[in-house]
This record gives sequence, C-alpha cells and structure tokens, in this order.
Amino acid sequence: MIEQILLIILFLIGFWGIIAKKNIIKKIFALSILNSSVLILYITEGSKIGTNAPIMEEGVKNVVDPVPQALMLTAIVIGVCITALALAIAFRLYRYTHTLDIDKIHRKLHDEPF
Amino acid sequence: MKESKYSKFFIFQIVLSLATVLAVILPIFLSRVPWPDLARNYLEHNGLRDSGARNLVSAIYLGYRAFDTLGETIVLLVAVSGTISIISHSGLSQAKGFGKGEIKKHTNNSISGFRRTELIDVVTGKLGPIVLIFGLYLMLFGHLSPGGGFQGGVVVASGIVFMALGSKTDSSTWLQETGALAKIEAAGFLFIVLASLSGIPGGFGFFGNPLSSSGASPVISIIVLNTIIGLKVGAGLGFMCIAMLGKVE
Amino acid sequence: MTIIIMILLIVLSLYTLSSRDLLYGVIALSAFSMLSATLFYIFNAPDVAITEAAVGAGVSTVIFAWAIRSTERKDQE
Amino acid sequence: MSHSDIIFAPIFLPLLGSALVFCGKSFFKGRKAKLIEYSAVFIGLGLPWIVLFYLLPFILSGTTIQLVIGNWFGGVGIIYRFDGLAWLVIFLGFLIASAAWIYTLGAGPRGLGFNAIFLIQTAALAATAMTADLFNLFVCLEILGITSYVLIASSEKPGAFLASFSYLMISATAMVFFLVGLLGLYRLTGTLSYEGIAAGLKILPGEGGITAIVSLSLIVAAIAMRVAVMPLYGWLPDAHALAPHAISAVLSGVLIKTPLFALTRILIILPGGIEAGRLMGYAGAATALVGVIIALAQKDTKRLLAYHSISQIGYIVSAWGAAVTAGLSTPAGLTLMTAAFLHAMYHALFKGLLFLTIGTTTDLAGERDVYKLRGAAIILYRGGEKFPVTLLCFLVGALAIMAIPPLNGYASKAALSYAFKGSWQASVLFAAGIGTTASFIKLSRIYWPQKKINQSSPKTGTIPGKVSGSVQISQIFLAIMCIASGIFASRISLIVKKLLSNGIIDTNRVPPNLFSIQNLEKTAITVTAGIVLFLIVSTGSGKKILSLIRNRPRNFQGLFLSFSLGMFGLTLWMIYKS
Repeated sequence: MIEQILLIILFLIGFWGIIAKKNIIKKIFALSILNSSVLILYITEGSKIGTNAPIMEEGVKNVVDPVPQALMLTAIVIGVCITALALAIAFRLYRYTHTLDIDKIHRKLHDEPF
Repeated sequence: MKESKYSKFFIFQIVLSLATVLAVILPIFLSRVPWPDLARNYLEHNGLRDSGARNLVSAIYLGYRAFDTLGETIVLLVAVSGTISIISHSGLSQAKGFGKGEIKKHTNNSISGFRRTELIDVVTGKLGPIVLIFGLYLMLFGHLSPGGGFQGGVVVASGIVFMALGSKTDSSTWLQETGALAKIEAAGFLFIVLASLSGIPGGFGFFGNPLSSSGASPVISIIVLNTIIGLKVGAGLGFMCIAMLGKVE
Repeated sequence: MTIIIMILLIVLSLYTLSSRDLLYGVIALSAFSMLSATLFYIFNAPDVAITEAAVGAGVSTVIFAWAIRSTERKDQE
Repeated sequence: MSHSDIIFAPIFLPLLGSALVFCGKSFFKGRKAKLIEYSAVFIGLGLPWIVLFYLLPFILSGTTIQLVIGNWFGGVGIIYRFDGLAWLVIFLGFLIASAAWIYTLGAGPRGLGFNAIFLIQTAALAATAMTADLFNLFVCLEILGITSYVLIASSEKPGAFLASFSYLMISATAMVFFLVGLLGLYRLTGTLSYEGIAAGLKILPGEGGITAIVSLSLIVAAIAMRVAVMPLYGWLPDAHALAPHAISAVLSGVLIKTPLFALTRILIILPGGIEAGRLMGYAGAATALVGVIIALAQKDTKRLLAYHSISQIGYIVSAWGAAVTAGLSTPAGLTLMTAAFLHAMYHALFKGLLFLTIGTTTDLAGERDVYKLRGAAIILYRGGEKFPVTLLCFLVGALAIMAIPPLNGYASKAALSYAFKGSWQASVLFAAGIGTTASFIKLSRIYWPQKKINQSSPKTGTIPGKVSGSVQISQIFLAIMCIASGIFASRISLIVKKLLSNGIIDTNRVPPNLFSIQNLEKTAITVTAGIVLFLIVSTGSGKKILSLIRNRPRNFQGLFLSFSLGMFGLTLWMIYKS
C-alpha cells in the first residue's frame, strides 16, 4: 500500500513538473519522471504473483508475469525516443528565442510573421 | 516573470489539474484486484516450447508480440532521423540524408574541440572495445539470459560513443564514420521488415516463424532478430549521439 | 528496502526539478534511473533493469547533457 | 484462407518502401538513389491500392478477417481485425496520402528522410485502423505521434517548433495516462485484446467496478486528445497551421480521424463504452459550434482552416458518438456511422484541397493575413498560372465546405442532417454551417482584386514563385474527387453503409434523396444567413468581438488543465451513468 502511495506521489511530481515548471528542459525531465512512475507501477504490480525472474532455467517455477515486463521494454524505448526528439526541438527553440522559458518563448513567437 | 509565475490564477490552475489527475488515477494505482495469472500460467508451461527462448520476456518481445517490437524500432528510427535533421539545421532533406560530408565534418571538429583530458582518452579508448563486446554478448544471448537485441544495441551504441570520444581526432575508426553507421541502420531496418515477411511464403503468416516446422529450433529466429535489432539500434543511437557531440560548441 | 528506494526516488525527482543548475538535474535523473533499475531487479525484472540502466543512465544522460551544453545550464526561475 | 496475410500489405508495403528509401540513400548516390526512392514510394503508396481493390469484393460480401499475428497464442499475441471499417479508413488514408505526396513533389518538403517518414506514417495509419489489441494501439498511436512531430517541425518555421513541442508534451502525457488505463484493464482481465478484455470484464462482479470505468475513461481521454474534441483541442491549430501544406492536409484529413475510428472498436465492445461515446458525441456537437466561432475570428489563413478542421471534426464526432450510442447493428446507428464516415472522407478531400490551394497561394504571395492579402488571383497569374487552376480548385473546396450542391460537402452534410433528423444536434450543426459559410466568404476575399495597386509587390518579387505541375495535378485530382464524390454521393454512401454493416444488415434499400427540395431550401437559408453573419462581423463592433476571441489568452499549462478537466469530466460522467 505504501508503495502505491509513493508511486502516486512520484506520478504527481512528474505531472506538476510538466505543468508548473517554466523551463522546457525541466518539463522534459518531468516527462521522464512521469513515465518512470508508470513503469515502476507495472513492474511492482506484475511481480506480485511470483517469486522468480521469468527465465525458465531447469526447475524454475512460480515466475512473475513476463507480459508487463515485455510491454515496459517497449514503453522505455518509446519514452527515450520522445525525450530525444523533445530535446532536439527544445534546442531549436533556444536557437530562435535564446531562452528556455516557455512563457517567453510563447511571447516571442506569438508575433512572429509566418 | 515573478508576477506571472506566482499569480493566483496560475497556482489555481496547477492545483486544479493535480487534484483532478489525482482523483482519476487513484482507483487504478490503489486497486487491490489480484494480478491475473492467465498469461503467466500459459507462458510458464508453453513459452519455452513455442518460442524456444528460456527468457520469457524475450519470447514475448520477439515472438508473441514481435509486431510491437517492430513498431518500437520504427519509433526509434523516426526519432533518430528526426532528431538529426532537426539539430543539423538543414531540414529533412539532409536528415538521414547522411549529409556525409557535413556531419562528419561536424563530428571531427567537435570531438577535437571537446575539452579532452588524458583520463578521457585512456578510459574511453580502452573501455570502448570491452563495452562493445559486452553489448554483443547481450545481443547474442538474450534468449537465454536477461538482455536482448535492444539492450545490447544500446550498450553497443555507448561503446561506439566511447570509442569516438577516446580516439584522436585524425585517426577515426570506421565505426565513427557516420556513413557506415547509417548504412548499418538502414540495412538493419530493411532486414527486420524482410524478416517479418519471411513467414508468408511458407504459410506461417506475417511475423510467423518460418522455422517452426522445419525441424530447426525456433529459437534461431529470435537470435537472428536480436542480432539485427541490436545492430540497428546500436548504429542508430550511436549515430545520433555522435551527431549530437558534433553540435557541442 | 523497496520503500526506501522509492522515497529516494521521490527525493531525487524533486531535486531534479528544483535544482538551479540543470546539469545537476541530469546527474540526479541518471541516479534516478539507476535506482529504478535496482528496483526492477529486486522485483524480478532483470530485462527491464538492464534496459533502464542502459537507456536511462546511458543514452538519455548523454542526450540531456548535449542539450544542456548547447543551450544554457542555469535555470532562470 | 489464402488471402488472410494480404491484409497486412497496407502496413508492410509502406514499411518496405521506407526501408528501401533509407537504404537507397545510404548505399547509392545521385540518379540511382533517386530511382530507388521513387520506386520505393511506388511500392509504398501505389501497390497497396491493388491490394485494397483486390480485397474489396471479400469485404463487401461481409467477410471479416481476424487473426493473431504470426499465429501465436491469442491470449498473449496481437490480434488484428480487417473489416469494412478498417478498409474504409485505410482507403481514406492512402487516398489523401497519395494526393499529398504528389503535392510535395512540387512544393516540398523534399528530401529522402521526408519520404521515408511519410511512408512510415501511412503504414501506422493502416495499422491503427486494423489493430484489436490495446498495447498495439498504444504503439501505433506513438508512431503516428512521433512522425507528426517530426513532420510538423520540418516546415522549419520557429512557430512550428513550438507547436510541435506543445503537441509532443501533451500527447506524451496523454499516452502515459493511456498506459495507466491499460494497466487497470490488464489487471482486471489478464489480456490485452479488445475481445478478451470485454469477455473478462463481463464475468467480473459489477463488470470490474470503478477500476474498469476509470481505466476506460483514461484510454478514451488519451485518444480524444488526438482527435481534438472540445476541451482537448488546444494543440491542433498551431500544429496544423504551421506544418508544411501537404502535411497539414494529411494531418487534418486523416490523422485526427483514424484514432476516432480505432476507438470505435473499443467502445462498442467494452461495457461502459457506449456512455463514453455519448458524451463524446455531445462534446463533438459543441466542438462544431465553438470551432467555427473561433475560426471566424482568425486572421491567419491556415489557422482559420485549422480551426475549421476542429469544427468539422466536431460534426464527425457528434454523428459518431450518436452512432456508438445507438449501436452499430441498429439501422439508426448504421445511418449515423455512415454519415460520420462520409463526412470524414469528404472533409479529408475538401480540407486537403483547401490546405493545398491556400498554401500555394500564400506561399506565392508571401502573406498569410486574411485582412491584408488581396488580389491573390493576380498574384497566381503572375506566378505562371495562365489558367486559374488554383483559384478554381479553391472555389471547389470552399463551396464544398459551405455545403453547396452538388459538391461533396453538401452530400455529407445532408446525410448528417438526415441521420440526425429532429434531434438537437441537427440545429447545432445547422448553426455551425452558417458560421462556416461566413468564414469562407471572409477567406475567399483574399482572391478579390485589389482596389489600388499597393506596394506589397516587392514581397512577390523576392520569391521566385512558380506553381509547379505536380502541385496543380494534386489540386486538380482532389477537386475532381470533390465534385465526383458529390455527384455519386448516394452510391458511395450505399457502399460505405454496406462495408460498415459487415453484411449483417440488408442495405439494399433506396437511399434518401439528397437533392430534395427541403435540403436545397436549407442550403439556401444557410448561405443567406452566412452572408448576413459575414456582413455583421465586418462591421466595426463585429471586428472588435472577433479580435477579442482571437486574442483570448492561450498558454501551455492551459492545454494540460483542459486535458485533466476533460478526463475528470469524462470519468465523472461514466461513473454517474453506470
């Protein structure tokens, strides 16, 4: 129970970071924290039904559920891909506006001729 | 920006979003429903037989749900080529366009421009090959032990980056030549798509295992896929990291 | 054990988001990844642990470090 | 079944094409690379047409192909389902993608990376339309997302990077919520396929209770964000306005609709899905009206079109929601769904056409402001267009979206009002139609001749503007499709209906007469009211109101606030209704 509550706190920290932090790189930090909290939730919950890693050596029984683990492998990779792309876009935004503050970027690009 | 940061309306917005999000995720995070064991039980008994892989996660990742893995490599491919095109400032025409001359020039400049110390030289230069070998091990034995194509590929990529950091500016090895990495990545992607089609002529279906009835162990297809994915991922990520190092000014 | 790690994760994530120096944030995030990899290992998920360690502490740290070097290091808040 | 594997052709052919593009570029140079590129694009965008038409008779006869990829165990493997709905969505995707690709030949973005990513996006569209597995849907949505971030950013405008960044952050966050919802459903049922989840939930006490409801609402909210329904539309206008023109056409033509139709499969099968569909339908009707009001206020041409996409997606979602509520196997639901799909397809055609023609015009004129740009017809003439193709094509598109007979917009809006006969949605959509007319009169003013020769011509001089042949071809193609699909609308709607019914319902009934006096009268009223509305907003006070609407505060955290509020509202609604 305590674990789940801690994970909720982690999730909320991530979400708070995405909305409340002005710095776009910090927003991306927050996105990876948000992602991690869900990853950890999958793995902790999925391991509640077994006691062994899902590698079928001789005599291994009662393994944990491998499905959430396989799903999370994909989710981790997608997460890092999104992070990389977001950082590249942040880099270009910085090049144009010379700031990382989302409000300043908004203001500077608002009157930009298209 | 003090007044905008601490404005009451802003705080109200944040609190409201957090409260609604909390309310929505609470029932799922705190759910006490026992975890289902349907899939686990099936895989425990049949996973090894179906796929030939002792590592059940590999069996799912490259067997049962290999199509997701294809999607994941596509996401990676798009991310790598998109990132490179966005940072290389030259639009998509150069993306992956392997503007060979261009990116290589950046690479070399940058790595020479990097503030290097003796420590970085020695550690990364010597460590690079060892990391590469570890990556290959992860790739090739992913069906037996933890590891697999993607993890191996990531480790290979860091090996490549190490070697790029460690080598002297003018004596760049072929691995750093982005042309070679780009070729490996492109060919790897083509092979993955072709491998996914390989089951169709034999009637095993899209992503079917063409070896499943030929008497050979079905695990061979997992080993092959692991290797291709590992090479592709390693080449792609290595390419991206080297391009990024090239942009450090 | 797991609870201690999770509390550490929360502390690290708060530090990541509040540090003035983004590079410290990246280091904290990388430590965050290593800790969650440990957590995955404890929960019998060695595959995910290896991936998280390789991706979170390796690749994404490199990317973040690149981004911060090529933009700016201080958070102006 | 011999042809069961061929259903994957719309996925693997574009993938093969994009792999070949990458390989061709990295292994060859010059003409060889070009040759490989074009043949790869032909493999990716051309060959699937043959497959689609080969499959049409089977699908028309009511065959549904459902299989587990690679014949693995279905409880763990990925289930794909190819039926009439999938065929239609894939058809739509390839139609718009082909036209847009031809346009890119002339007007960019060019380059091999672009072609490969474009092909990957098309493949992901096809996969999204077919998948019957929740996690696979997640992967498909991520591919669609990441390709669109890259493609939006590829226009190299500073604003486009901001739009791409906002879209990336909001949709990545939404996908995290999707994963949370997925966890909720998986832990209740132990499987990931839609059918497995539905069957698993039915045997649980209380159908899974609050966990199931909340999980479903998280998933629906994440997908609704992609569809840009009312509270969740904030990312769309900038993204669509600042993307390259061909990409705008694909984004608003296909990309925002595919997730909607993919969602159909989930909602009609899971308990509680009907209520989510009902609420989305209501939100859709609101979207149609609000979208058009904001659109009327815009001064940037492409942003005006983008808000019209929101408004038109509102039409589609309202009909779609009503169809899901009524159930697809009832005649009323089927009629609504047919109308929804018809409007989705026709909107893709005319909105694609509008984006392309407006893009051509504004590029040539170097000016995107509706209030400043005048005499665009002459600028086009100077740009080498002796016969006013772009102007005529724009007119076709504008008349189609204003629902003037016999163009296709008229047909689909008539089908919508027929399907909605008598309900309150019909009047909301009618009001939205008036706004559409007014705002397109406003937009078409850019082609009106200038009153005086002003000095803005140096702008024309700076751009060596020329309308290339492939631009014209793609525009003409879409314009002809708009006209033809309007004229043959009754037949097309019969085919769509038959495909959507999967052979369950006898659809050989006489279709409603679209060109009835009643409908024509309605159109006349709409147009007159539209003109009046246009005159009202052209007055001084009207302009003031518009600029108030246009300059309403929009910021980054507002996106997230509206997302979380929308999600919360959906959850409350579903708990209340269950």
